[in-house]
Amino acid sequence: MSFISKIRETLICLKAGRVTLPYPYQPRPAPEKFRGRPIFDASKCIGCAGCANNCPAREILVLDICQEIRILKYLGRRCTYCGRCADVCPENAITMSKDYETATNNIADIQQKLELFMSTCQRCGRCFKEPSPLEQLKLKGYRFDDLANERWIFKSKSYLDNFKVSDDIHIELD
Amino acid sequence: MNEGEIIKYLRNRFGNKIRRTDICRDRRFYINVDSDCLKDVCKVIFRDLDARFITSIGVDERQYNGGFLVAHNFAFDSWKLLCSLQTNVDGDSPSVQSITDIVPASNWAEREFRDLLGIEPVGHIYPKRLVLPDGWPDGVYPLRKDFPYDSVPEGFDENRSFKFDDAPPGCVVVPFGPFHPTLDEPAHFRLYVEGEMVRGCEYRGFMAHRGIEKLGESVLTYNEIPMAAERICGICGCVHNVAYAQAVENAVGIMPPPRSEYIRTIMLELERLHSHLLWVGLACHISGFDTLFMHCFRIREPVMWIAEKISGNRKTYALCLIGGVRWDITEELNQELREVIGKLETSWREVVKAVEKDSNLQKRTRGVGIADKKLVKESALLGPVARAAGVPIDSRRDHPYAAYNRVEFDVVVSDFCDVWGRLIVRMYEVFESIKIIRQCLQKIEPGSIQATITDEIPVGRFGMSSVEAPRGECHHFVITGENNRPRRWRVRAPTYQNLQGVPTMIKDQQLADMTLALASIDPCFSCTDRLETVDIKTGKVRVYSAKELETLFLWR
Amino acid sequence: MLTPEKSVFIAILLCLAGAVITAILRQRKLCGIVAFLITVATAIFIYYASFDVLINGHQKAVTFLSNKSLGFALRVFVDGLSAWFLILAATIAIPSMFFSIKYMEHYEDYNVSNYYPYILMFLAAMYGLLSTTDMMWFFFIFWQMMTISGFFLIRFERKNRANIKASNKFMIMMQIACFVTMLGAAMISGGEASLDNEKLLRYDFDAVQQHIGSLLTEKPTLSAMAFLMFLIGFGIKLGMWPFGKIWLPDAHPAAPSPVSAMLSGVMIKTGVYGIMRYFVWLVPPEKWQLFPSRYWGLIISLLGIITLLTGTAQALRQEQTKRLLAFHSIGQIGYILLGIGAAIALSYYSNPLALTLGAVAIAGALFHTFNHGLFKSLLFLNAGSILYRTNTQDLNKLGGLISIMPLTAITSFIASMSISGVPPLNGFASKWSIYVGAIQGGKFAPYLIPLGFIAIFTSGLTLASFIKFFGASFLSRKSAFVSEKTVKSELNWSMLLPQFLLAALCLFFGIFPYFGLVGIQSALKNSAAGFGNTFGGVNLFEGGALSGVGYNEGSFISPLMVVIALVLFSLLAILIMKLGRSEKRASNQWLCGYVVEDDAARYNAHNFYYQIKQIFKGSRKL
Amino acid sequence: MFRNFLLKMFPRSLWVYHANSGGCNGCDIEVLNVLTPYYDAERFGIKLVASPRHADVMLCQGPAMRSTAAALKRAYEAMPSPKIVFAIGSCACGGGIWHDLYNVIGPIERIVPVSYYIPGCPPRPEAILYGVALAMGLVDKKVIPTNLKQEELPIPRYHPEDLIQQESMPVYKKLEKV
Amino acid sequence: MMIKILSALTNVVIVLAVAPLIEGIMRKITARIQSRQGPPILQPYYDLMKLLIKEDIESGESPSMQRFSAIMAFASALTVVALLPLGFGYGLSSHTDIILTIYLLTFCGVCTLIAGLAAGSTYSLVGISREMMLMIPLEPILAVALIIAATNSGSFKLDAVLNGSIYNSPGIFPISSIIILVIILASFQAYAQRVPFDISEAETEIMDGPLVEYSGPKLALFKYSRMIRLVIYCALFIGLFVPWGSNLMFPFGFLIFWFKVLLLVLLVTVVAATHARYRIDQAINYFAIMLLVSFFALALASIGL
Repeated sequence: MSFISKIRETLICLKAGRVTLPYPYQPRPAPEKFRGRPIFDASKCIGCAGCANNCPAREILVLDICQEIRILKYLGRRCTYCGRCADVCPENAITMSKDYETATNNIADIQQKLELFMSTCQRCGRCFKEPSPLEQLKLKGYRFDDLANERWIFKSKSYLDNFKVSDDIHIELD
Repeated sequence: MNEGEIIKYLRNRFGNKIRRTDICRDRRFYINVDSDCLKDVCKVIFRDLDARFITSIGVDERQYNGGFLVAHNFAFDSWKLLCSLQTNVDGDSPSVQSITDIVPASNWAEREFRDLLGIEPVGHIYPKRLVLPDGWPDGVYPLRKDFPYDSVPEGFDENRSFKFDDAPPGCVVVPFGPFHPTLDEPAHFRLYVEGEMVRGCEYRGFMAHRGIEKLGESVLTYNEIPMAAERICGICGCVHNVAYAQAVENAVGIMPPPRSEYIRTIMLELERLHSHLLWVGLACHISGFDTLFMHCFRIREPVMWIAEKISGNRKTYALCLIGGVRWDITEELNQELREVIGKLETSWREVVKAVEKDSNLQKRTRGVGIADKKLVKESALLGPVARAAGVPIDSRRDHPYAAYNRVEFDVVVSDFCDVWGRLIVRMYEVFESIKIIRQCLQKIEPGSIQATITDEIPVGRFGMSSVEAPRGECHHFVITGENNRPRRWRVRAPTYQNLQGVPTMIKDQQLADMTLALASIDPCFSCTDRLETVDIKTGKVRVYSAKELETLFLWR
Repeated sequence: MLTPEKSVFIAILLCLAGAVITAILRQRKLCGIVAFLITVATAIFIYYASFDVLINGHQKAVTFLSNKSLGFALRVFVDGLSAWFLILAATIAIPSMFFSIKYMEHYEDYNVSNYYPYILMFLAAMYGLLSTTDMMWFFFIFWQMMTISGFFLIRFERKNRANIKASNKFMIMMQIACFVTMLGAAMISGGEASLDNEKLLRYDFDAVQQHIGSLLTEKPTLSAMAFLMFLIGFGIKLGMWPFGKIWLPDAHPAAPSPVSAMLSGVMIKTGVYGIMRYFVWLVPPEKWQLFPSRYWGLIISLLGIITLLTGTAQALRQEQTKRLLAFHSIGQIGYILLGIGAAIALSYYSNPLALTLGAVAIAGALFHTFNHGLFKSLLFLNAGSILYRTNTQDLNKLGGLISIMPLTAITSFIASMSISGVPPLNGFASKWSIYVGAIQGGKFAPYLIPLGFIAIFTSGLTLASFIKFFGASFLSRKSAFVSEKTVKSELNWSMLLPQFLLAALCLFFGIFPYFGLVGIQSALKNSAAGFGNTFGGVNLFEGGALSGVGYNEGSFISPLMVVIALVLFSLLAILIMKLGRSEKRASNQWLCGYVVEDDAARYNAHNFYYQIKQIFKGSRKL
Repeated sequence: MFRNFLLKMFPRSLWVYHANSGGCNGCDIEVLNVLTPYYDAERFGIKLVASPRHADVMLCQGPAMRSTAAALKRAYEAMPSPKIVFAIGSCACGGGIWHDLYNVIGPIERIVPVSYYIPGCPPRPEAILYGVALAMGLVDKKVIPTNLKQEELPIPRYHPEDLIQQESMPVYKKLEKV
Repeated sequence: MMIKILSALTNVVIVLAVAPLIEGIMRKITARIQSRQGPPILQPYYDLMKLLIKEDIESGESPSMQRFSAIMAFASALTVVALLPLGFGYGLSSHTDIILTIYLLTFCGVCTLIAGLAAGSTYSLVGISREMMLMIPLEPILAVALIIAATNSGSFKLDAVLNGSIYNSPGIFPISSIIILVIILASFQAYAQRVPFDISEAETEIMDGPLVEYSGPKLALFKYSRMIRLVIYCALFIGLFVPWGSNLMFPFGFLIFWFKVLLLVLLVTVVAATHARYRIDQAINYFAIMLLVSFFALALASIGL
């Protein structure tokens, strides 16, 4: 009997009551484990670029503007919030915050730029890479090692020149 | 029969045309055959041994052995076996016998490797462009290893338009999609409508073809791919995530710890819960019943919240890494989850009771989008669509993975064959999922959630994994490779097969039913991640003779 | 002194003379102009005669020729009823002929000497048929004149085999009708008589009228048979069910459009005239009780409803412009028959209210006859214009013509809305009278209520079919066929003018139905003896614009008030629209983004109303 | 005068059209979720409409794809102005994981002008509501770009000859190598 | 006459003011049924006002026809309002009759049809084809109700018909009136163009059907006229079947009338919220049965039952 089931459905409706959350007027914190916007702690970062290496969206960009200064830029705009960067960071310099209210009218607002001071290897003159136990996968083939795939980190400059969206990795040398 | 018997049977029939066979653990086996008898072997496997077609895969192996590899994967559901039938193809002018006249379901898969790898399926019944965008130049194959993943080929023409077939006489074309309120995702259906009756359709989908496989083969590393796999589909992301991880684990023999398997099972079932509730809601929304839509979402919301609490995100759980999971279910979460599913069960039971008897809803769904057993076999339809047609296939039971062999559950089957049947199946599967989660929460073993991987992942191994997504079996095929990334990673989402059955389902249905029939497979076009055109001009399905198939079951 | 009869006779002679002249003349355009001028000239005579009758009352019949032995007499008589139909004929003829001048240019392969002589002869035949009182010989002569000229007009495009077939069908059906009607006349004639010292021959109408009383009492079966013969004969002519379908939908589309307009607007109306004349005006009021009006009313109104329903239901399936219109001619004839039937049925009751309602019904029938002539011929001219511009009658191929011929579209819109009975247009005014007559008449003859209701229901079907006609041809999206083959220009003024004239008349009689009804009132009053005259005795205007039934019992509509309200509220709507000062922007249609303006994606006429067409599938056999 | 008054009503009644140009569905579902009982965007006058003609707001999900770019542009053009475009999710905001793949053009701002970005993968319904509230002026923007700088350590440079002085800033001259 | 015109104008003004409010109430009730907070009750006003400033997109062959149909849809709806008794006064109802009312209501519908045709989009044409198919049985059903009332009251005039005279049948018990009351109630959703009979607009299939191409002020007029039509059908229903109390002194009759409208709207909303949309063939079969039954009722009425 359709009629009875309609009444039943109506009852379900009424029984539930009004459940609407008063969200924008009252804050609604995210749960403990929530993977919101990653926050970079410049004071802890050692510039190992482990995060850049493990970011599926390849949106943590690293550029060495000179031997001592490494710029690490988190664009945010295509972040998948997977939390791998925080996972692999040996120094816990990245934390997945509970901040999700990141809507903006300018996408550049969510980027974070870290200017890191790198110590220099006495022998080759290049930046010193912290040998970190990034993860249990003991495999070769980090992008950093494989010259053909170094692009995420070191292609940055040309990337920046060619790209139409200039705020992607617009590094100011200030 | 078991693997050995099947291989023996095939050897008896084809002798040394069967070049090589590998039997792996986990009830998977690989057969390499001469390319000239591929079709015959397929016929034996598909027709005589009654296997279910899964997908076809093309692999560019030119840098290793100068040729291509073509694989047709089959599943022997009753014997709990997965089989990959492979053949090597010459590298210069790659072509392979098409099996579409024997296995109509391979239509898209073959066109896909034709598009992406340039392996020509000879004798394909409808060799039209499937995956690549309209403006893509001919002769450029993005999945070949020499194609840079981020380049746009010379000759890409944005203004080129797709050549559709002519509409049947007396029919008007109703364009449907890519931006249509029923389709949450881009896909274009060209419906041939007479008055209100849909007489046929041509599908131009794969608009969400983002090239994930290429990404996984050329850019991402083993442990980044799970995040990309998850984004193949936003609803059943965890399924892809788990399926990928399992495929790699299967290829190299990594054993994830039991606790992680339970956690995977729980998350998969949570995902099934939210997906089924979502689907029932959307089906109601499409039929104009917005209240039930709202209430399905209301009931579903706590599932999202608990998933967020467990994994840190409502949908993309980012759950798996190779050899384990990332998020643990603690004791408090365990308790909370029990409460949530307890409440869910009560409120869902009320809804099911009401909806079951709702003749208004039945009027809209009974007899709509008929997919019977024959169609299920021919088009290799999956999941609730198959189960609603009375075909009890369920990878969780047939090809157990994670902790599914340690829990008890029923495969819900209905034989309405129509949208109503699929509604019933999905509504009851919610209870099965709840049952599974309960058992898992009870049985979950303490221990590590991540296996320790000490060795590098070896190169050139094959791995297969079938995972039952809410909408059907999701199949991942992996060949491990160098540079910490797979050489080939092939995803076959359930929608890929189910969508091929849609044209038959909507034929001679009302326009209003078309949306429902389409929705009833729970289409997820991004899941397919590639595209094609289908057109069904005749709806009658006859099995056996290839000739008859060509004329009757016109997979144009 | 030019009596009405004489002037009608002159008009007939003029037409025949014109036929001869146009047959001699060779130039296409000159022929057209001559034919048009002659039509105007005849129309002046006709108008003179008709208005003379309507205003001053009818005079005596005039006999021009007589041969007693054969019963052969050309006795012309114009009374109110004839006058009303003559006005209709002349009013339709003028625009049709004017339209022809330009329209005939596109028949390059055909000679107009096969056209203008016949159409003038056709006109003469109709004038004659509407004014002769001879039920046998001159009826026969005029009928044959009309049939033969009609035959040649229908087969004008003789290269098309279908047209020849259609004309043959027309010929055969008309001959049967002629024979049947004459048989009826033979059965009913009761011998010679005299009227006002004038000897009347045996088959003269007035003579029959004098004898009808005795015939009805003495030989009821024979007289019933005779009336049945009339019904069948004229029924064939006016396309009544079950005869209409046989010839009408083929003949109308086959003929050139102005002829279709004349065929549908005037020629089939001679059938209406015949039915009215023989069923309502033949039996004198004092003998009316002898006439089984109860049964004839039932039969005619039932036949009317069946005609209405079957015609309209089949029209719904049509995809050819003129064929669709032709089926609607059948349908609309149903309304007229319903009005006549209701009037006859109600005339049985001696109650003054019944009589009044009968008068309303027959006034509605007469008014609808006139209005149908206006809008249907306008629609045929529209169809002709489309044909002229695009060379097709196929609605599936058409679309978006409004941007090519906006003015034609306006007239076509008015005509389509008018035939669907949308207020405030003339179709509504006349249908309203028929509904009121029928439904209110249900107090006396209860079966009339459901019949009236079916008529309302059918007007929905009519609307559906004209939404399709107008929408698929003028609105919708421009088809590839139209944009390829069509010159982007409006029609010549000489083709537009007649359409606008007719459209203006549609609007005028819609907003001021008063003028039409005044004409009908005096037509009824001034008609010669017969029950129709009795209807004329009822005041249709007592208490209000249209209330014939007393203010408290009847109805009252004021189309003018509706128009004023519509205009007023439209102004309000425009004001609201202007309030936000929103900008306008032209854009392409939204087809879900992927395809753009695909011709295959044009929802054409074939696809409209699929479900309803399924329901009315069976109507094809009716 | 009236127009100004009516313009004030505009944010109170936003009809949204939702266009997925090739995303994974996740954001779609969350957008639908925003309309459901717990979040109920309708209390802000937000209504999901079926045709872009009726829409004030286009909610874009998914990256700009080569296969749908034209359609997306058409959808945008089909909307009557004033119109707002929301880019929802990582794919729409930045192109997602596949931002540089052969079939992906990138963020949708390359196709249509975007007014508001709601990052997240997928964003929580609350985040979408927040974005909507931001567009309506109910809340303030919370994010600003951060530039952090480690303090420069006084370690002597090993190859001072490679350094060139540029406006008081030391720059490594082999920069083009990187 | 002056008073009649004044009261008609007052009716028009009241309906113009109240129609969006009723829509707002409907949306609120729907939201409540769906466990939501729902939009503010004044939301439809905001919607309409917003639409007025939106760009007016003109697609298709004939923008002028589109504008004409929008204006006429609004004007014809208001014309009907001016002719109806709406609680505040009888308006011009003594100057019109049921046939004119039915046809004017049809004309309102026709304007939507013309709008859909003028837009020329495939979806709008599917939509108008559906809407027309629904109108074919619907208008006659309403006509039957009015005709039964007319036969019972002996007059076609609207003020006489909308006075509860439908129950004044010459027989002992007004069987036909009760039948038609049930039928009209069972098809009221279709008059209100709400689920399950909003097939012509089916958002998820053909994207609002006839209005798919409309934007800006034209859409506002269509939406407004749709709201007004709901009030019209409510008023017709109330006038035909539950007229009691509306004749009372000024504030009472007025309030009682709108109270009844609210009750009817509540019913419509609840039914709309708990049903799935029917398919066009199901709806047509449904209304074909309704039409046959109402024809039977009419036949009963014509013999005085």
